[in-house]
Amino acid sequence: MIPIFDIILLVFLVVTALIALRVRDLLAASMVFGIYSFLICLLWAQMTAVDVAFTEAAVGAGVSTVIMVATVYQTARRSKD
Amino acid sequence: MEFVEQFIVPKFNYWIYVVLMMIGMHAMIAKNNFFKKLIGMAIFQTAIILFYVSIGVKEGANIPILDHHMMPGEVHANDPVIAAKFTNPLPHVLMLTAIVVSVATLGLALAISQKIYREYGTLEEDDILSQIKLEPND
Amino acid sequence: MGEQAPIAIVLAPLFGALLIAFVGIRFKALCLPVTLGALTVSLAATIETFRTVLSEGEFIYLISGWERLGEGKGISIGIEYRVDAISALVLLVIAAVSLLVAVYSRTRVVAETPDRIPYYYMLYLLLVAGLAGMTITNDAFNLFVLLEISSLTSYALIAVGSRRAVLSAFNYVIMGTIGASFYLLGVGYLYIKTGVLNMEDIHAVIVANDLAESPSIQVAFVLILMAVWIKMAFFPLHAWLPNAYSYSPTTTGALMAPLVTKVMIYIMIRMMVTVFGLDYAFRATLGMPFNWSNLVVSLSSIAIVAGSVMALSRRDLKKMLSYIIIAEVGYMVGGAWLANERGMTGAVYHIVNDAFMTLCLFLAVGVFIARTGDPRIAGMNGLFKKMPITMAAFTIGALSMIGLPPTCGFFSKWYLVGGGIEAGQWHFVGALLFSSLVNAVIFFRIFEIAYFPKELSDPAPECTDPDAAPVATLQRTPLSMSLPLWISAIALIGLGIFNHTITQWIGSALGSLKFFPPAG
Amino acid sequence: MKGLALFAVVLTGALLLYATGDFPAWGSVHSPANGGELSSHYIENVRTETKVPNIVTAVLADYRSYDTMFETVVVFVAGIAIIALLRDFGNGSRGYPPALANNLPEEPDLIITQTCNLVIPVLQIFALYVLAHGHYSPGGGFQGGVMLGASYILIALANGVEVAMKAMSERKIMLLAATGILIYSGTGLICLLLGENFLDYHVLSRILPTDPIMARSHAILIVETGVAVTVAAIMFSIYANLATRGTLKGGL
Repeated sequence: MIPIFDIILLVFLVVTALIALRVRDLLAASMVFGIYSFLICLLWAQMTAVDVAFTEAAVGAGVSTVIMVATVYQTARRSKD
Repeated sequence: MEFVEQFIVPKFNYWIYVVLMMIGMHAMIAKNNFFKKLIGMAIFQTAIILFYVSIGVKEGANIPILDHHMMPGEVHANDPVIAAKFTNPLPHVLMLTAIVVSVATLGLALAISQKIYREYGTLEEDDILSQIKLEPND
Repeated sequence: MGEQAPIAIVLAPLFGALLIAFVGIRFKALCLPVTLGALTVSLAATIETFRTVLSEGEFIYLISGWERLGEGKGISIGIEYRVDAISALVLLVIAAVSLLVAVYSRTRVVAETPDRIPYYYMLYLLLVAGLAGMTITNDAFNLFVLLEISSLTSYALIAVGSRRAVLSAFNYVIMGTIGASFYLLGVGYLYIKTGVLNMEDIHAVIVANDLAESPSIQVAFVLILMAVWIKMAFFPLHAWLPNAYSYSPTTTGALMAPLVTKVMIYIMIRMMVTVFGLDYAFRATLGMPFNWSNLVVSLSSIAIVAGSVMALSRRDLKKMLSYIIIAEVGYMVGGAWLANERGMTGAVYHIVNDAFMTLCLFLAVGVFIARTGDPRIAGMNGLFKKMPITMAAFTIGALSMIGLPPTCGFFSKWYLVGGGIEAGQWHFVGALLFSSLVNAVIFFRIFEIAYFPKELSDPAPECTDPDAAPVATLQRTPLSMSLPLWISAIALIGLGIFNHTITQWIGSALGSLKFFPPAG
Repeated sequence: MKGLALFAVVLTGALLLYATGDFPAWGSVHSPANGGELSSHYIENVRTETKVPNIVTAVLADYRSYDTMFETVVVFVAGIAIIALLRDFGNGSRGYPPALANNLPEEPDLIITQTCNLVIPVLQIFALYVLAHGHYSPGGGFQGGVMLGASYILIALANGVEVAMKAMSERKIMLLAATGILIYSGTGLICLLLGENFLDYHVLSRILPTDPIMARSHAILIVETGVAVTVAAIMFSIYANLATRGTLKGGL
């Protein structure tokens, strides 16, 4: 049986993924993607995958988001879709 | 309801991973903005990592790090290590690699999209395609 | 040191890349010598490995030295290399082609990417390391890591090119990532049912636990097939290839066109033979009323016809060659799925031949463009008079592509057609002959232009990229370009003359396999 | 195009869900992957074979060390690829289309600068701890390396890329990145020169003053250090190039 905490996290994951792809402001999309990464990192800590969670926190939520924001700053912020 | 209890609840992780993967893959193929495609790519890759980590979960198991007292030369050095008490470490190892690969791909793809922006002045696929149509090619 | 040769194949390019990072960035003139040295060491190690395989048969190299567990064959807890005659042959192709292209690159890299020479050669060497590593590894997950190395390097090698190349590189990133992720997912589906990652162990568990009918394994099979098909540009998943190869720098095209698709075909054969087993590959279906063999051979026939037709209407030389590659991919995929030994032999033999044929043609086209500055077929007007020697090499490559004896293209096509007849797949045989005909039309059209110059009606196009530094056309072909071209042209004839020996090597690796003709 | 994409995606999803029904139950101890010989072997024998309590570290850097070496190479490839693509050796701003970064304030913000100056030393010490303590707790070369790289990224974010480049110049980035992989593959090469297979650490006991099993444990630390060096240098390089469109001047 999957703990209820997991289920809540998984639902939130889908919601943040959809938001990251829906918003037209790419800076906001990058930030929502950062939230997505932190949620998934939490989920992995909950699934006892501590090393993966640590790496995801450092790489996915940290560096990935930063380089995404850097790219938004060097390109256009608005998106058509 | 019976279907939900039998097929979805016990494998909720697997269902969500498929949903996330489909969201990501659809964005990769159908989104018009290159940056959105890359966000889709990142979601797609994390979905696969979610799948692998879900494989390794054992109910009631602890994190895959042995107690310090169980190491050779310590108090409980002769206690047997029971595999069922620790989460399967192998998917974690594989996924550490996959996370690093995905950030490397993301970085390279962002660099390529910056170069596209430098060349074409936009990241919208339809705008770029209409620019290309005006150029002579084969 | 003989038994350490397999690891040296991959390590030599890796250390070469590191050496460039240490000294090449400061002393740019050292980049090419280091590259050549590393690739020569790699070639020597490959030859040594090949000799070992010929004398002792297939063998395993344990990295980290972790012995297999348990009695009998046991399971592997580390990562292994496994070399048999086929993988040794493919390794030999990789080492030889990459060395030739490195020689060829001497003037081209300086002319096309003058400020990025060290980075270019580092990526080049790491691409070779990735391809060789993929070919030699026996671990399903390790293959993914090396696949990503070869993918990332090839994205970058394409994107350093012109304005259009960047865009095609982005499309390649998207397609390539979907492909690699599908592969990873397929390995995950295998792992969840078998619990092992070593290719031979996966096969052993599938057989021992009778998992052939399991939906997970079937889905894994589909996913891995889709992954390799995307990576090898099998029609209709080919969209990334033509632009990527034709707009990229000359050296990139000349390295990637012969190697990347061919190595992926080898990986597909490896998956069929080692991981799933041939009876599985030819028979299994997802409960549909057809078997895999018939389905894939039909797809290949469509791929061959489609690739040839698309090649026919191209006016750009490199693009035309790219579409011919797509048709050739159909040859090899179809041959491997004919479900008989002759077809499989033909497919493996054609991997070797096609690598050298594409190499020869791409090198020749590179010389033409370097001399005339015109990438169109029309630009070859009267070239026989201007550069007869290069044109002769191009002719050999073209004849091999058409499939005329004594060039090697004839012999591998012979095996493929024979396998098609044996399997009763007449549409495949028809597609092969149709494609040969189309190739003949394409190339004889080129010969006509090159032999009998006529007045050009449309002038040469303007340089499409205003930012790119205009690449000066060469007055004469340097030796560094003509020598690799000639070696590859001679190799085409040599591979044809020694066809019996080569098919015997392939047969020695395939001999132990059982081919199941598809039922129904 | 959109309809085709949706069709392909739904088809893939249906295929994947079709197989889900066949999976062992979530969290099962006896599934092939969890109860199989391979994973049990790692858990049960790791303390006698490598003396490393963190099983993930042991499998990552010893049993599957070859994977990890190439994983580091992947990072290296990404770093040099981004330099090869973006690095602008001439005058970068010529003809660059308008971007958000063009109208940033010139002066760095005082509060941000001071906070970063306080945080960065702590972050770097913690990164080294994560690296060195990877045997006993979650962490290791990648995590430590990323955090070390992140500390430089933080300097660049707060004070501009030029300030960070003083500590980590472009030349140094390449040297460090290559050195990291050289540490890793060199360790393997030493094993090879001592007469064993590539990356077979136990033979290092001949040159390290320990027994063969402890030699594995030490070698894991050595290769993890190599990983950390490469990852730290490349992560900073990726950021520096992406944030300045390859000019390595200014930044966010």
